Amino acid sequence: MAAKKKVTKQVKAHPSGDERYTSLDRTMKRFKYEKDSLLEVLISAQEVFGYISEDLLMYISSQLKVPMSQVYGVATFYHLFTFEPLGEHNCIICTGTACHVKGADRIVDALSEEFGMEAGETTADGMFSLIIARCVGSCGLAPVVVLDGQVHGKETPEAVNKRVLEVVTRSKEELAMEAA
Amino acid sequence: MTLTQSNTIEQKEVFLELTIDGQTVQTRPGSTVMEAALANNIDIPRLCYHPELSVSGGCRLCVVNVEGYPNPTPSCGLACEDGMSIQTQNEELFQTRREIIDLFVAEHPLDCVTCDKAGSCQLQKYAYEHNIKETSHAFELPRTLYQDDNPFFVRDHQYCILCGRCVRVCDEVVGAHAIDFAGRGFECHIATPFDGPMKDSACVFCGNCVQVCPTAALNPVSRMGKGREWELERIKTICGYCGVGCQLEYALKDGEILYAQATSDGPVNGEMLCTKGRYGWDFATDPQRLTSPMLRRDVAYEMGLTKEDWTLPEESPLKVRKPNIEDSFVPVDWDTALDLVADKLADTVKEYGPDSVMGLASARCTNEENYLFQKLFRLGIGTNNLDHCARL
Amino acid sequence: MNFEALEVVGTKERDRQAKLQGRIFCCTSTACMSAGAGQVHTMLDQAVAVSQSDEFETEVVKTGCMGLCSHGPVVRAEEKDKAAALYGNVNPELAQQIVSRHFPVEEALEEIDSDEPDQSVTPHDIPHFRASLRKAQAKTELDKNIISLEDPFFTKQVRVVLSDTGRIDPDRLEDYLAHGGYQGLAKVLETMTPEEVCTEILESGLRGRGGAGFPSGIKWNFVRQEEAEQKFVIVNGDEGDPGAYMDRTIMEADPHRVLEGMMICAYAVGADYGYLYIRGEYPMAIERIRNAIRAARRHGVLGNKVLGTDFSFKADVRIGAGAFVCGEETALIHSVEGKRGMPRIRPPYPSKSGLWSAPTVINNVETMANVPSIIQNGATWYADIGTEKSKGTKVFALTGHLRNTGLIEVPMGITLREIVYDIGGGIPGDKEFKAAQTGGPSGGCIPAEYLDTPVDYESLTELGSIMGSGGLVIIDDSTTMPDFAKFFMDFCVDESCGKCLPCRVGTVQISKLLDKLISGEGQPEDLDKLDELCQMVQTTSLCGLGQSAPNPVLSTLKYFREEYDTLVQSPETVEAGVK
Amino acid sequence: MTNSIAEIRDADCIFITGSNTAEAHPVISYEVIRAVKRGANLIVLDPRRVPMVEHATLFLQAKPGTDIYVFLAMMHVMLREGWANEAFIAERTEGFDEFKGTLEEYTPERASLMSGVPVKQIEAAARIYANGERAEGKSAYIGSRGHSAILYAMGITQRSNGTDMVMTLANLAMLCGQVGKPSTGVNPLRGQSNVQGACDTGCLINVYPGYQKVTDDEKRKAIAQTWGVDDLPGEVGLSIVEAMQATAEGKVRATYVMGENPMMSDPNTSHVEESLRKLDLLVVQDIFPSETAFLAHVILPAAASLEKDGTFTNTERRVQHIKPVLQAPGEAKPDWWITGEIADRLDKKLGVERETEQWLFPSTEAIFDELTKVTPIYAGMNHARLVGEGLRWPCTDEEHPGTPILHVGKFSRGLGKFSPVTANDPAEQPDDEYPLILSTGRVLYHYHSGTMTRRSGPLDWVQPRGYVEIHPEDAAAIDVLDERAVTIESRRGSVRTRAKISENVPQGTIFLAFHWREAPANMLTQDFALDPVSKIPEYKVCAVRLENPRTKQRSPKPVMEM
Repeated sequence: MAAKKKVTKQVKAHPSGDERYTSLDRTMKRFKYEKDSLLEVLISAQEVFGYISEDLLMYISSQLKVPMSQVYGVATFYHLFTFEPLGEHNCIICTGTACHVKGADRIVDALSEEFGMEAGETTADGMFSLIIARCVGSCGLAPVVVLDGQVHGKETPEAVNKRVLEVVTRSKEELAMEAA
Repeated sequence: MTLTQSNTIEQKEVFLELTIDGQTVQTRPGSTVMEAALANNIDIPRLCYHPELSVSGGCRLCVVNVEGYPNPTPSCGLACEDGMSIQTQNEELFQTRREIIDLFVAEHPLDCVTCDKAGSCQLQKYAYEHNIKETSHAFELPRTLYQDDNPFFVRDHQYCILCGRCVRVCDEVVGAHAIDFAGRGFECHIATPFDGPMKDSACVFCGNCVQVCPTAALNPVSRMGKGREWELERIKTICGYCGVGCQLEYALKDGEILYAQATSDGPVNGEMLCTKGRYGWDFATDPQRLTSPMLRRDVAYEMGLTKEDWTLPEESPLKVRKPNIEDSFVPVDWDTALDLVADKLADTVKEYGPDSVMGLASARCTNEENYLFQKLFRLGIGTNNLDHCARL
Repeated sequence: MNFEALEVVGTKERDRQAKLQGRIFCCTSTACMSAGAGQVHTMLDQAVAVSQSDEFETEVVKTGCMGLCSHGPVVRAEEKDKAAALYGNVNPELAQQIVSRHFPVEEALEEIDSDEPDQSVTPHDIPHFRASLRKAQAKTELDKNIISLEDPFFTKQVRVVLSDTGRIDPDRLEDYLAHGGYQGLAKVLETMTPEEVCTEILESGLRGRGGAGFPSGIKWNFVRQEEAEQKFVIVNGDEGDPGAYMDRTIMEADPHRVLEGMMICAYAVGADYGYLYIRGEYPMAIERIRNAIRAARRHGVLGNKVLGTDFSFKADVRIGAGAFVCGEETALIHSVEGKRGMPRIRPPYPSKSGLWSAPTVINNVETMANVPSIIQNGATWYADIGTEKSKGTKVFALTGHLRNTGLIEVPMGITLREIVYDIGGGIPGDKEFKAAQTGGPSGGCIPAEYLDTPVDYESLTELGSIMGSGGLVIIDDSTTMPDFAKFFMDFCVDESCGKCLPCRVGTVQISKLLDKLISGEGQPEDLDKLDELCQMVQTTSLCGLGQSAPNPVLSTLKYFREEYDTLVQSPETVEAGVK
Repeated sequence: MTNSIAEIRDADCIFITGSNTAEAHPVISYEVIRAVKRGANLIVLDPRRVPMVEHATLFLQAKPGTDIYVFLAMMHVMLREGWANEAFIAERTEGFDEFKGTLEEYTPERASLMSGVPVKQIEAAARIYANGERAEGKSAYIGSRGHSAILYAMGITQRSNGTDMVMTLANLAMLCGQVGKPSTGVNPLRGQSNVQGACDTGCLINVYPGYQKVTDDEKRKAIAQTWGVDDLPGEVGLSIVEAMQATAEGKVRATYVMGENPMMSDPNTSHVEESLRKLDLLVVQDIFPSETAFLAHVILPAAASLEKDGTFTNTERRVQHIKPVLQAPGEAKPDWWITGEIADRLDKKLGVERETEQWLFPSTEAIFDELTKVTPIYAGMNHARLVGEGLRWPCTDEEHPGTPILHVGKFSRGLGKFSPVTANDPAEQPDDEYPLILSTGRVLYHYHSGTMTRRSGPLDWVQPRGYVEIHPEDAAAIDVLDERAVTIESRRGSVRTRAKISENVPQGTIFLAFHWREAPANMLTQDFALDPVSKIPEYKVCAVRLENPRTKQRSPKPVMEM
């Protein structure tokens, strides 16, 4: 590898003992704590934790010996990383060109109106996040939405609203029952 | 600067020849058109380029016409080739640069009348040269953070043009990498981790970012609101701290230092300084400075200069929390003090011989002073009991 | 393992397949999966299992994309010595009918009577399930799902890169070998010098399919001629262009083809390490490529001393984290190095100083996927396809207002009209063709009067658009062009990395001007200003993203000027936006 | 420095030892970092994990005082592996055969045992340094061997065997031929603005200006003639530490201190204070009332360097002009004026009459002109020639362009001499009573005894208080928490400061900067073992223990390793 090998690392596990950190440690170990693996490690952190916290960035910075400002710079550069936890349910609206010409914006508008929030936000009760994606690559099925990981194609604003309301209401009811 | 002079000792001299604005220019292989032009006093407008830093190519102001190239090309990253023909100034380039500056000021306030950097701001200079009075676009300020979180420098992001010189100097020269670009696109800005205070970052407060900043985004705290650039007197000298011998320039107004900076012609340090050199000059005006010769109270009493007898406290001066010099000493005039010293030295030499006198010179005094000091001991007193803090 | 052993594996697999009574191919590409292909596949598997006795003579193959994404899930049934049949919009019930039509339940197998078709995905009750299959045999609903293979959608295509997609199991190296896989690699390692490989690629006329169309042979030669201890090959699979999914499909459907192309390239340039940089949003592609790497390593195709020769090559996957600008070579390199994906000034080009400053070849997935076929069939064969300057085929993701949308591969030089009306089946409803957007946010809009333009690098550039990576969006007259241009501009604003001024600020100003126009507040001089600004951003931006960002605006300004004029003169008559 | 600061950026390998470059010489660290960014290898050998280690390719963390074994073992390895520069040794040096034999016993295994540095690291360092290997990228130089530079500072010299250490580094460079070429050499980084100049101008016990030995009759008499007398004292004088002892014994009766603060900077402060109090006359000439000034009979206010003109000589031998920027406050005067006045008055009191004026100069330029007359290495200089980039000595006549690199083609003494060295351990070793090692040094934001920097608003803002760096294990042993008070005791005294728990120091070693008058490090350091040649006290190693002032727990006896 042309990448420079630097001074041996002082590797120490995260003091919290949180198991998710163990998983992150495995990723870093796989990359031999190379500075160049920063992006891969961040992706893994996003996957494991669901979002990137300050604590997490500091941990990665110290483990990979990458300057903190660089870690912050990289994390804020890529769209993949979110800095707040997502809602219980999330709906990704594809706004790729194909979806756009087939009316993805109307789906976004409808959901925004329904939940009274902008795209990219999470409802105050943490129940639902509305996310915009550049293209999920299922252009043949435009317009496409991804609700809780499930892809739905050839959608209409009404149908999406209905779907989302269903899952959110169900969760709310479950919560209410648990509380009771 | 003669920084790369030493390289040539073992290398064969090879030169390329190219034409810049009709002038035949010789340069070494590997140099850029920008370097060749600047070395020949051909001034190409530039904002993100800095001779001590890697090439960024982000400001696009340094575009030139190259014969055979369809579009204007930035000269900062353009490697010289033998026989190249370059034009750095013409109407088309002027218009292109004008449009670029027009865009720059669409996100940079033109409040030069109250700006501390006015007069040394590069953007202001180019706006003036290209007759941009205001932007022709819709003005919008994407960066508004004002961070005044340390006594060294102020970060006023509204003036930042994202040239990235500060980021590069911090990483490539200082090695601290305390700041980096964060976010992207229009929201891109220069940030410490989490946009937090400078002190929480890896910053070592060397101020080299302030030095290379072409606009008012980074300014020394000490000069804020204290004077306009053209009112300042500038004096170059050598830093009084460590042995590196950096050249620096003090900017003064009414005899008061407003800030210090390095100059590009510093033979040792170029445009770089450290935190002590750049910011550690205010001790000179500290009220505790010694301003007149003084005799210890018991000595003064012996000489009849004070009425009360006094003895030196047994407690070590190191143990006294805030020692006050006036408690133990009385000011006298120079003649009194000098005569007393000469008297007592003469008495000692006469009584105990020259080797009963010891001299401690200073590694912080000039060559002339140290020379004279050792001469005093060797010629005037006649001893080699003469040392200084070289070893400490 | 050496070449012979590898060939034995391929022959064995071919023999096995030849013995089968038939094969059912189920598309499990992302598009079909989201339309329910998962359940369809399970049903096919179960139905085949219960419809036959001890020996399974039919197999169900999970494949990558078959092209007709708008009709997903798509299933293809092949009976021995018979013409294949293709079915679209398949659901589990139809899946039963497909199995029972082509591979009826064997007489000998017992069953019970039942009127109800079994909808359960797993056959809890085999006899009952068999009965339902036998019933399904009689049904004719399936007929309307038959897609004619004689449809121009298929006949107008020429499949080189996609020749095996939809016909092989992407997770099985054996299947790839059975289709002649790794023969190209074997050929170069056994019989060709690196220089000859570069010459072959150069003579084939292959040009980069990522957008700029730089001749790949020249690029490879640059790197080959560099003297360096370490060289790299990077395959760019970070398809950031909204509305395009060619590379994704290739990686999902035929991952070994990409690996093979990459290795031939590595051999040709003298690299021993390669990265596949794949978009994070493509988990399936990542998975399949990783599987392929593992399988290749297991078989000695990857690693030290490839197939017993002196050539060694290691490959690794790097995941892109969502930045369109990383399609630019130098930004991509920074991203692989774990940095912010900001482009740097060129030269030096990556061929001289790329990844970790080592000479580096970067080609996109489609370019690499062309390579094995070129090597196997020869440069002349490839150069015979296409036009004089644009050789070979091009894969397009055909989307928008069309009857048939999906993934197509066409010879260079085909006209837009053929693509839209023959392959795409024309515009649905009573709408008219208005424009075709090629090249995504970096491309331009081509109006109806240029429908007969041949699709090749030069012609598209001449029209103010670009070939791009292969996004081809057809829009009908319900879309207003300034709004459409604004859509792309906003994309570029969002994706600008922020490094260079024209792109960072210029795109924002263009977007603001478009806003002003669309909201009806535009002045006539704003149009000139828009034009000027676009040209300035185009000529002065640092990288390709900024340089091409104004293309959608410029091309719509050029071809649909009247729409902009109307916005300025009588804004009240225009209903902005997508209808 | 044998070489130039600016050359460092082109080096292929940089070997830093006994120097906290990033904090004590930040601007030189910039050059090192530039070199590293271009692909140079950086080797750091230090007991502490100094900031430069972040940029290093190889970090050899030797226990304090054991680095000599590592250097010798590196040379042992070089000879064993054939990495020595045979041609250079044959052409340019002498004494090699004798020297070679002395290295045999210093195997890397032995060095590893003594220093705790793994054998592999010693071998790697030897290979990289000897061959000038790069980590990546192309060398700025043509030739089979890359260019390696050694940078060192007080970590090497402030030792009871400091002279041996310096000679060892010189041997190392000669062995590999890494001297006399750009970006190579043995480069001491000097800590104070004009420490080089103070040495050059003869403020040392054994030499007259220009390093002319006081014992060299011919040269001494030549100087005497220039000064208008027949001869001058020809015996080596007393060094600072020796003088303190002599003062305590009543042999030294008067001391004139110009711009120094021995109460803070000299070892064993209690003893220093005791001595100073005994003087009949203590004159302190300074810009601030320093700790020493409080014991003076007479204090003379001096102008700061910002307020006067003259010349400074930097660590790379560059003589540069300084200019007055500010007005000196009140009655403060430049030191040269004060010294001249004292000398003039002293002559009168002693009844000496001189044929020509020797003391009262109209300007610094006039002093400099006289200086160059008696200082051959400065002979070609004058103030006018120093405008701009200054001049680097030796500069022997008015046509001489100055000397950027020493020993090019030929050593100053002719052939370079290999000096056999035996490894000696530090004078004061930790024991059961004082089980820890104290090392002293600087921090980034402060300078020397803190007189200036602690009066600078911004600098004091960053680091207003002193601290002692303690390894977590050593802190845990006495239950001291981060930021809490801790007492450090040595056989000579004790100081109290707050603990900074850090893994930058190895277990068993603590670090205390000497800037803080509240916690004067030199209360602890020893003054009994000086380097026999240079008379430098051993600041870098002395035995101490820690005490938790709250619980009275003391550093426990060390557990024997192995």
